[in-house]
Formats: sequence, structure tokens, C-alpha cells
Amino acid sequence: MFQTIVPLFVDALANAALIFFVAFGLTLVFSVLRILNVAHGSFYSIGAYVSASIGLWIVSAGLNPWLTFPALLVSAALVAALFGPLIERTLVQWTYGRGEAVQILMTFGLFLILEDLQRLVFGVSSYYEDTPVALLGSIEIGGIIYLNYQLLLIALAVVALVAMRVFIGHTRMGRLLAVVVADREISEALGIDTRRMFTIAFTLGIFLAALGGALATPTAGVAPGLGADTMVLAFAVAAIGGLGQVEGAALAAVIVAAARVLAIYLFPALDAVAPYLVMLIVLLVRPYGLFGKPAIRRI
Amino acid sequence: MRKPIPLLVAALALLLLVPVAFPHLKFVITLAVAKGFAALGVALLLRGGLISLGHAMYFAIGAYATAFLGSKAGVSDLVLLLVASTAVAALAGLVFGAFLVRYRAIFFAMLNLAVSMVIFALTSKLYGITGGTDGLRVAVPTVLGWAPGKAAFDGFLFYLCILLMVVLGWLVHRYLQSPLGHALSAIHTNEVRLEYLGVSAWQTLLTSYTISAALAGLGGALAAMSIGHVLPEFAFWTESGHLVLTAVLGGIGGVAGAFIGSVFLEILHTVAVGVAAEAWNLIIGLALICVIFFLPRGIYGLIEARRGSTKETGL
Amino acid sequence: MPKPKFRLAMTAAAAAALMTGAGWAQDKPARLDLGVFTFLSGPSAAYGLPGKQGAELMIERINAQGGIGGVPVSATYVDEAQGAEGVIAEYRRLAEGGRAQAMIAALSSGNCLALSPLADQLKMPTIGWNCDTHQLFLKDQPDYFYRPNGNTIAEFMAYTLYFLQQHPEVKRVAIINPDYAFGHDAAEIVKATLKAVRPEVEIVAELYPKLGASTYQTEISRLSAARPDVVFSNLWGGDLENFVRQAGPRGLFRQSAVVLALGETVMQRVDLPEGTIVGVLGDGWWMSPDARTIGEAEPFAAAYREKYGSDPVFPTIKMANSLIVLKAAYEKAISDNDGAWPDREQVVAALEGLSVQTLTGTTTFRDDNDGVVDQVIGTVGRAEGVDRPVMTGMVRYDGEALLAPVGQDPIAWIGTLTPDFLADLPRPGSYN
Amino acid sequence: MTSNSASAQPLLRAEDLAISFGAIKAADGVDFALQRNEFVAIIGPNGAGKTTFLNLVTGYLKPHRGNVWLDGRPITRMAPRRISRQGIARAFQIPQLFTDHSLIDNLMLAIAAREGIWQGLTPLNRRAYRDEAMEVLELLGLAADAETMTGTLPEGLRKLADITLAFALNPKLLVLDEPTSGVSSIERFRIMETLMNAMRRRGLSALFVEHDMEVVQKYADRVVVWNAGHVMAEGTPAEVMSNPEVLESVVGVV
Repeated sequence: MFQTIVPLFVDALANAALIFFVAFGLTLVFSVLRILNVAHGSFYSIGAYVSASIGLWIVSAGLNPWLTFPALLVSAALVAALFGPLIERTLVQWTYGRGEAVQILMTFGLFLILEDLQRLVFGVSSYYEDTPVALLGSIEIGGIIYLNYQLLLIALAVVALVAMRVFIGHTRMGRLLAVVVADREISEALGIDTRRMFTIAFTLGIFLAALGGALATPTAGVAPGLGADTMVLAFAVAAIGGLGQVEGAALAAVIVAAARVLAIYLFPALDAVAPYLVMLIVLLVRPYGLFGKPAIRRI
Repeated sequence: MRKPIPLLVAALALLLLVPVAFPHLKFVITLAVAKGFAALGVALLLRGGLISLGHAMYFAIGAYATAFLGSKAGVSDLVLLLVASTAVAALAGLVFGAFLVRYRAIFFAMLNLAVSMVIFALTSKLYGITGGTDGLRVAVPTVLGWAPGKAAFDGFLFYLCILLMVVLGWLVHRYLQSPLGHALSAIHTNEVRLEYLGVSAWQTLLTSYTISAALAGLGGALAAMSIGHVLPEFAFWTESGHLVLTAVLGGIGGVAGAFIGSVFLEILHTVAVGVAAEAWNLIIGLALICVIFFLPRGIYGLIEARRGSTKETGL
Repeated sequence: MPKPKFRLAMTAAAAAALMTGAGWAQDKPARLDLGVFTFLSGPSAAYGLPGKQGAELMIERINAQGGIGGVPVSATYVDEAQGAEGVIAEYRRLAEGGRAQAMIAALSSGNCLALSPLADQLKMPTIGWNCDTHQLFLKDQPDYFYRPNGNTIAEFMAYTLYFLQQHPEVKRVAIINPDYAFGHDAAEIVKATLKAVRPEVEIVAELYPKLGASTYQTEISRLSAARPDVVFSNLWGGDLENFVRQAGPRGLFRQSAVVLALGETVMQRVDLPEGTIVGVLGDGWWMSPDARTIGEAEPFAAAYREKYGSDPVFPTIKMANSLIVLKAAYEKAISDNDGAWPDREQVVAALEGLSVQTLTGTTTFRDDNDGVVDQVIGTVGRAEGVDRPVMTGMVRYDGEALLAPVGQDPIAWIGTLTPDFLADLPRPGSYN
Repeated sequence: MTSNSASAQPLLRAEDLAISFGAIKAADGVDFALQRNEFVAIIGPNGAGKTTFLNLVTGYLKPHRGNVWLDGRPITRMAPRRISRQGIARAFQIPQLFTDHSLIDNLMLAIAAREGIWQGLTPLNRRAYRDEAMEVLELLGLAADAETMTGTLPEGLRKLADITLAFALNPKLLVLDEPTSGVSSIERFRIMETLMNAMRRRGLSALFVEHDMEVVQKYADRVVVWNAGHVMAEGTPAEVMSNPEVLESVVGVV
């Protein structure tokens, strides 16, 4: 029993950690800006490309290989700093108050542009940079060899979740964000600079997506098409958790990952269907996600 | 409210000349019109204020129905195939729609995406039934007993598509002018009032959702015959995104918009191939954003005669 | 195993073409335009680009020798990563727009299945340079679609037989293949072969990750948990690279013997552990004894290295061989046409039953348009004087022997084989 | 509009109606009756539950307890569209219009809705509907604005336009939520005059929430005073206005 359950468990958590960051970012942006960013997955792949490029450069320049670890974080920050304020201040801001269709279309247009920009900048062949995996080595759990890096990822996901709680609950900016999430009108009436909050939240969302991509690179290849695939997965996770619900996203990531892992172990033919099947089942029972609530219109 | 009828007729006449003037555009236009049906379906829902990020699934369902009926059920007649495939897509639309049209805004978009991704994943994973990512082949159908060669069939299909476009376009136009059609756009502007007038928004939307699924399914069936092959990627979410893009680019103000958008995009694609194959998505992405910024009524809005009061589409 | 007879025929045809060259200047087009279909982007480009480069170089070399029948060759490259719909649209655009007189298409089995009926409909001579699925000619017999580089039946029977020869004690086999015709076909053939010649072998896991998956960590866990003696895979391109890089640190290569059907393509890019069984899907190994005997692969590889900075891999060779086949067909058609430039039907007629010496061996078209080639397989190992891993313990199976007779269901045919079949084959290491 | 057989019972009756939002009891066992041809005003301080009562009667909210009857037939927990079809039409505090449609299109849609929205491919814009719509517009003095997009109507006209939509349904009972709020005091009486004339000509009964005591005094047959989720007092305007308790809790606030 132990022999079969433990690997399932480790695999599910390792998978969950990989998709958690990007879903977390998507749901965060939605909770503050009320916008579903269709281009979100592209920032995941851009983060992956940038971190792989920096990692490859570190290795080829003969620098200390341990530098590849901070490089993961730095590349996510770079991507966020480069795209976050720019895109929010220009494209996204223009769509506020214009309805979901415009917002979805605008970000879909952005998605198309970013997909080709990646091709132009990074080319079309796969990138692979696994120095961090090699440095950390491996461990045997339940008779199966896992990468210590995978365990590190699980820990990082937990840390990120806790950090977010602390940020929201115990910092001034976090509290302001919480107010904006709770009631936009009231927060504006209170004199909170919501525009700045939007920029910050959007940038933070991009950072999380890019970080997800960066953290994934040591264990996965980066190639065109990654953004589109990641987008729907992040979307499924965010929807299952309830759009805008961070804890929901964490739980949903684990559920989706567990479903996928179970499928690979038991019904390999269904592995790609699993996340969406779970999403459909959850949404049939709870249309607004596990933690979500519908809004009632006043007349 | 004046419609640019002469312009549309002129455009249609130009289209009819395509097989003579530009034979290699025939396939492109056939495909464009087929996709135009799906874009029209999406545009219908946009009128009701609903954005579907999953409508490519009905296109795919129509296409797969054609492939299935042809290869597994031995149906080879074009009329039968088109009717049956459209019916299958409409039925799927009715069943999924009964659940989906309860939701609005982002949730509607999302749930459509969810269903379409299940369809996509199933078509690509059920290798034994759907051929997996290889898809299924579609043989050249017979037409009421006539068994044309591929070339003759392609020519026939082209004119059939144009004919269907005109006939169904007119029917959809009439539908939009009918009380039920007005009720659809009324849902967008004020659903509460509509309910207080005694009209069920659910029924109104479900009707339009089923029609839109049928249109997409018909488009899929036509595309399947034209391409000769069906594939899971027909149902991928980016295809759904492209359908919305086509509808908006063309303009959802009139029925012609969806087809204008579709033909425009396909021809542009043909022209741009070779010149900008690498940056094709970038170009249409930029075009889309420009249309959203500067042309809220789409290309159709450009050619449409000016009306007394300009109104926002209020997307 | 060069067959001198055909070589002679080829030389004769070429000579005839040269001699009559002046006579048909009127009908000759200024250029012979080809449509070349391969993966130029995405994970599959890791396999597709070497193919494209092979085409570029081969066309360059053909043109340097005066083109085909005096006509220079040029190519339009089409990216298969855009999906079959786009591929079909491009094929039609090229064919109906008169921008191609012949096609080299395609890489992916899925695309070949979609294009082969189109070749007939548009009467477009098409050389399937890489699509190996045996389903291609099972359903219908196109007149215009020819495949010179072998099919999945011979290929995957060969791998199975080879690993059974190398690891006679094998009891548990796991399969991880991409989720489309190529992957499923291969698994079916491997299983059928095992059932026929070694029925006691058990399949302990069968995984089909989607084509273009970026991570295989869970699949690797699953494979490890199944404790197979042999892991068989026909992943390819970026997928194969990802899999190898991810499976290495997780000990899969230490736990099991691994068979990578397309392993040769990544030998230059990733460290394949010694003992890994790799192959080239046919005979396209540019350093094989036959290739050395023929003597054209070496200069080709040198030019390739000069131009692209790495050694050719077997997709390069497959592509180059396909162009050689097309050239031979044209030259035969020209000579059959009394030196006049042939129309498409004549080119296709020339392909019928054609036998051509390629860079690495010989390909001979059967009645079903399938080209018979030998199968070369080896094991990753070290060779003296080479600083990187090479193929050792090689074998070259006769291609004819591994194919079902024309018209027979190949899987059923495999079922008729007996364990003796294995005993009669040449041994690993017999081809050096 | 009057039905003889049912004349014995009130047009609208509510019994023990209750709903609460969390700890707030917006309706707490309310009993209410409205007779045919009666014009009843509901007054009360903000948050007393007036609009909630309208929402309960018209089906926008479902009561946790209690029942509602129209013409003796139970309509409790019916959806708004079914209650509308039973004969209660509603106008809103914030006008609810199809802002992308012209005023006459709004009206024609309302008429089509009344006649049954499923009419195949016959166009909405047809002679019979147009004539009837113009009739309603003339009745309420909006004929001049027939072709105006309702989104661009001035606020006062938008209120009236909202009421015309209710009129077009030919209801038994009209439910109006603050028909004159957000309108200048001069216009207020003009709107009320038009409205009262139109209602008399159609023989309608009405239930309306109103803040303006002058309007209430001038037009209401009966006043129901609402406070903290229950009926605090009721009677003729004069009776109610002389009740000191009412004066303190309601009028003082206004």
C-alpha cells in the first residue's frame, strides 16, 4: 500500500506545485481587476524562456552554477517589471468598465502578439536548462527516485501561499489590496489609489506566472505552444478553485494534479482529459468554483 | 435603418467570380465561408452579450459528425451529411446550452471553454474512435446520386457554400429582426427588464445558443468536406478565440459581418503567407486590438451606411 | 549492401540524360519547384529542422551538378507545426497556384494520412519523406504518393527483435510513445512481435503522453514503479530530448534497458547512457559500412558540418535520400520520354517499381508504393578515437524480410511468425 | 379589466410574508391587501423594506415564509416572468430600459412579449405593434420621442419610458418603485398627472413606493407605512399623516 500511495502523493504534489504559481497569478489578477487575462499563459512561457536563457548563459559563461537558483527568481522579476506596468497602463486599463467581451478580446489579441514575439525573440527550437536539478541531486521515496528539486518546488508553493496570506493580512499594501478586492467603490471613496493597486496586482500576477514558468524550466522543456497549453490549465485550476480565490486555487491545483497523476497511473488514455473533466464536474456542482460565490444584481 | 445592400451584392458577385479569376482561392474562400458560419454563431451570442470561448467545439462536432457518418456509418450523401452533422451539433448545443446559458459574463466564457476542452481532450485521446491527433479522413461525398471527382466536388462545394451563406444569412437576419431576435439583444442591455416583460431569458438564449451551435456545426461539416480531414485542433481553445476574433473583426452589427471578417482574414492570410508567415499571429493580434480601439463596429461597420445615431456595440 | 545492377542503371540513365540534354530545351521549365513539408517550429522542429537542412544542402548539391535534367531545383518550405488544416491549405495553395511541380511531404504520419488522398486528387507527385505509419497504404493505394524510407512494420519489428537479441532474459516491457498514429502503431507492432516470438513477455505499462508535452516527470514515476526490464519509446524531436533529460537524473536508464527508436537524432545533443539501444528508422546511418562503401554520405556529411556546424542526423539523410529518389524518378521519366521534360503522370510512372541507390543503401518501391529499405540498429557505446558516444554492436536486417507481403494485413502477418524467426536473424555486432 | 366573479376578493393579497438577509429582517410576517382600482402608496424610512416588498411581490426575491395571491391565484415563489404573465407589471426606481433600442422598439418588444415572444421569423417591426406602441406613448405623452434611443433620453423621460413598458403589458396591477425619484419637483407633478390620467383611462390598480409626501397625499387612495420589515400603520393619507408615530419615524426622515 505504502509503496503505491506515496509515489502517487509525491507526484501529485510536485505536479500541483508546478501549476499552482501560474493559476495563483491568474486568480489574483481576477480578484483585484475583475479581468480574465487570456494572455496569462504567455507570461508563464516567457518566464520559462528568460530563465532558461539566463541559466544557459550562466553555464556557458562558466559562472558559479549555483547562480542559476537566484536566476530563476530574477528572470521572473525581470519579466514582471518589463511587461506588468506597461501592459496594464496601456491595454488593460483601457478596458476597465467596458465589459468582459472587450477584456477577453483585448487579452486574446495580446496573447496572439506575445506568442509570435516569443518566436521572434527566442526562436522555435526547444530550450532546456537543468543545472538546478543536477546540483540538488535526487532522493528515493517509496522505491522511486525523485528529484530534490521537485520537493523544493512543493515547499516553495507552500511558502508562496503563506507569504501571500502574510502580505494581505499584515502589510499596509496587502490590506489596501484586500479592500480593493472587497469593494471597489468603497475603496475609491476612501481615497485609495485604485489605479496604482491595479498596476501592482497585475504586475504581481505576471510575476507569479513568470515565476511558475521559471521554476518549471529545470524539469521541463520550453518550446512554442507552451503558453497556450498552460493558459487552459491555469484557467481550469482557477475556475475549479473559484475565480479570485487564492486558497481555492491551491486546493484546485492539488485536485487537478491528483486527477492527472491518477489517470497516468490507472487510465493513461485519460491523462489529458482529467483536468478538464474535473473542472466540468466541479463546475456542474458548484458553477462558481469550490470557493466562489455568484454576485447578485440590485434593482 | 438603411443597409448597404448594393455593396453586399457587389461583394457577392466578386466572390462568385473567384473560381474563374483566382482558381487557387476557391479552397480558401470555401474554408472562409465555412468558418464564417461558426463566426456567425459566435456573433449571435455576442449580440446577447455572451462571449463563448468554446464555440470551436461545435465546429469540431459538426466536422467529426461528417467524418464519422462518412467512414463508420457509410453515409455518403452530401445533403444527408450536412443535415445530420448540423443536427448533431444543434443537439449538442441544446444539451450543453441548457446548462451553460444560465451563466453570464466571464462564467459563461469559462464554462464554454471547459466543455470545449473536454471535447478537445476526448477527440485527441480516444485514439481508437477519433483517430487521436491524426484525426479522421473525410471521403468525397456524393451529391444526390452524383459522384463527382474531387476537383468537380470542390467547385460544387464552393458554390454551395455561397448559396448557403446567402440563404442562411438571410434567415438569421430575419431571426434577428423577429421578436425573439430583439429579445436576444435585449438580454444584453437589460435582462431584468426582459424577465419582467414575461420573457424567459433562458429560453431566448438557449434558442440562440442552439442556432449558433447549428451554424458552427454546419461550418464544421462544410470545412471537413473541403479539407478532407478532421482534427482535434478544430476544438482547441485558440480556435474558439479566433472565431470570436473573426466575428468582432467583421463586426457583429450585421449578419454579413461574420463572413466579411472570415473572408477578409483568410485572404489576408493567403497574401501574408511567405511575407509574414512568422509573424502572422502578431499581425492579427495587432489588428484585433486596433479594431477594438478604433472600429468598435468592425469592418462591417465601415461599409454599413451611416445611421442617424451612432451607437456603441457595447460589447 | 549496394546492388551494383541498379547503380549501373542509374549511371546509364544519367548519362543518357546528359547526352540528350540539348534536345529538350524548349519544353524544360526554368526551374523545378518543390514543396517541402517538415516541422520548422515547436518541439518537433528538433527533428524537422535537420530534415530541412538536409533538403537545402541536397538541393544545393543537385544544382551544383546541373540540377535535374539540366533544370535547377528550388524549394518552398512549409511548417507542419501549423497543424494539418494549415498543411493541407498550403499543399493546395502550392499545387493549385502552380508554385510546385512535386512535393516532398511530410514528416508527421498524421499529415501524410491527410495529404495522400490530396496527392491523387491534385495529381501531384509526392514523396513521403518521413511518414512511416503502415496505415498509410493500408486503407488506399494512392497513385501519386510514394514513400521511399520504409514503414513502421519493419522498423518496430526490428527494434523488438534487436532488444530481444540483446536482452534474452527480458520479461517485463514498458512502452512510452507519443499519442498519435506513429506512437500507437509502434506499440501495436512491438506487442504483436513480442507475442509471436516471445509470448511470455509481459507489457507492464503503456503510456501515450501527448505530442509536444514538456514534462514527463509523472510518466517517469509510473515507469519506475512498473519495474520494467526494457523501456521502449518512439518519442522523437524535442519530446525525446526532454524525456531523456528528465529520465536520466531519475535513474530510469540505470533501472531498465531503454530502447529509443529515434535515439540517433539526439545523440549529439544529450548524453545518452551507454547501453541505450538506438536506431535510425531504416538504413539512414551516414557512418554505416554501406554508406562508406557507396562513398557519398561522407562528403555530404562534411558539407553539412561545414554549413550547419553539426553532424547530420537520420532525418537529414532521409530527406537527402528522398531528393535522390525524386531526382532518379525525373531522370528516368526524361529518358523514358525520349529526353523531353516529363509531365507529372510520367514522373509518377517512373516512380513505379523504381529502385534507387541512396546515400546509405538502396530503396526499392513495391507495388504498394512503399520503398523497402534495410534496418540499421545499434547500441550506444564508445569507440576508439571518437570522443563522443557512437552506435556499436550494430546489426543490419534485410528490409524485405521484415515486411508483410503486399496486400496482407501486416499485424496479422506478424502473428504468423514463430520464435524461430528470431533465431534466423543476423546477430547484433554482425554489421561493422 | 374588472372581473365580476372575483370581485369579492382583493386583487393582491400577501399573508405572513417574511424574508431576511443575514440578521436583517427585511420583511417580518407582513399581511397586505390591495383592492381592485385602488391606488396604494407605500412609505417608510430608508431600509424599511419597501423595495424588498415589491421584489417579493414581483418574484425577484423568494420569501422564506408566507404567500402571495393575485386575483385569488397563488403566485408565491414564481419567477418574475411568470408573475408578469399573470398580470403584474413593474416599473423600477432606476429605469430599466433596452438602451440600445429606440423607445418604440422597446415598446414593440414589450407588446411582442405580452403576445408571446415565439413568433417565428415575422419581424418585430410591424404595423399592429407600431400602432399600439404609439398609442401607449401618446397616452403617456412620449410620442415625440418614439425614435430616440432610450439610452440617450433625459432622466425624467426615462422614468416615464420605464413606466410605458409596464403599461404596454396591459397588466391588472401596476407596481411602481418611486416613480418620481430623481426628478425635479415641478416635473414630479406633471409626471404624476400624466400617469394618473393614463391609469384611470386603462382602469388600472397600482401599488407604488414613494418618498415624496406631497405626491402621496395628492394621489394615493390608501397609504401603508412600512418600518423595519413590517407594516406600522395604514389608512387614508390624512389618517396616516395625523399619526404622530408615523410623523416621527417616516416624515421626519424625509
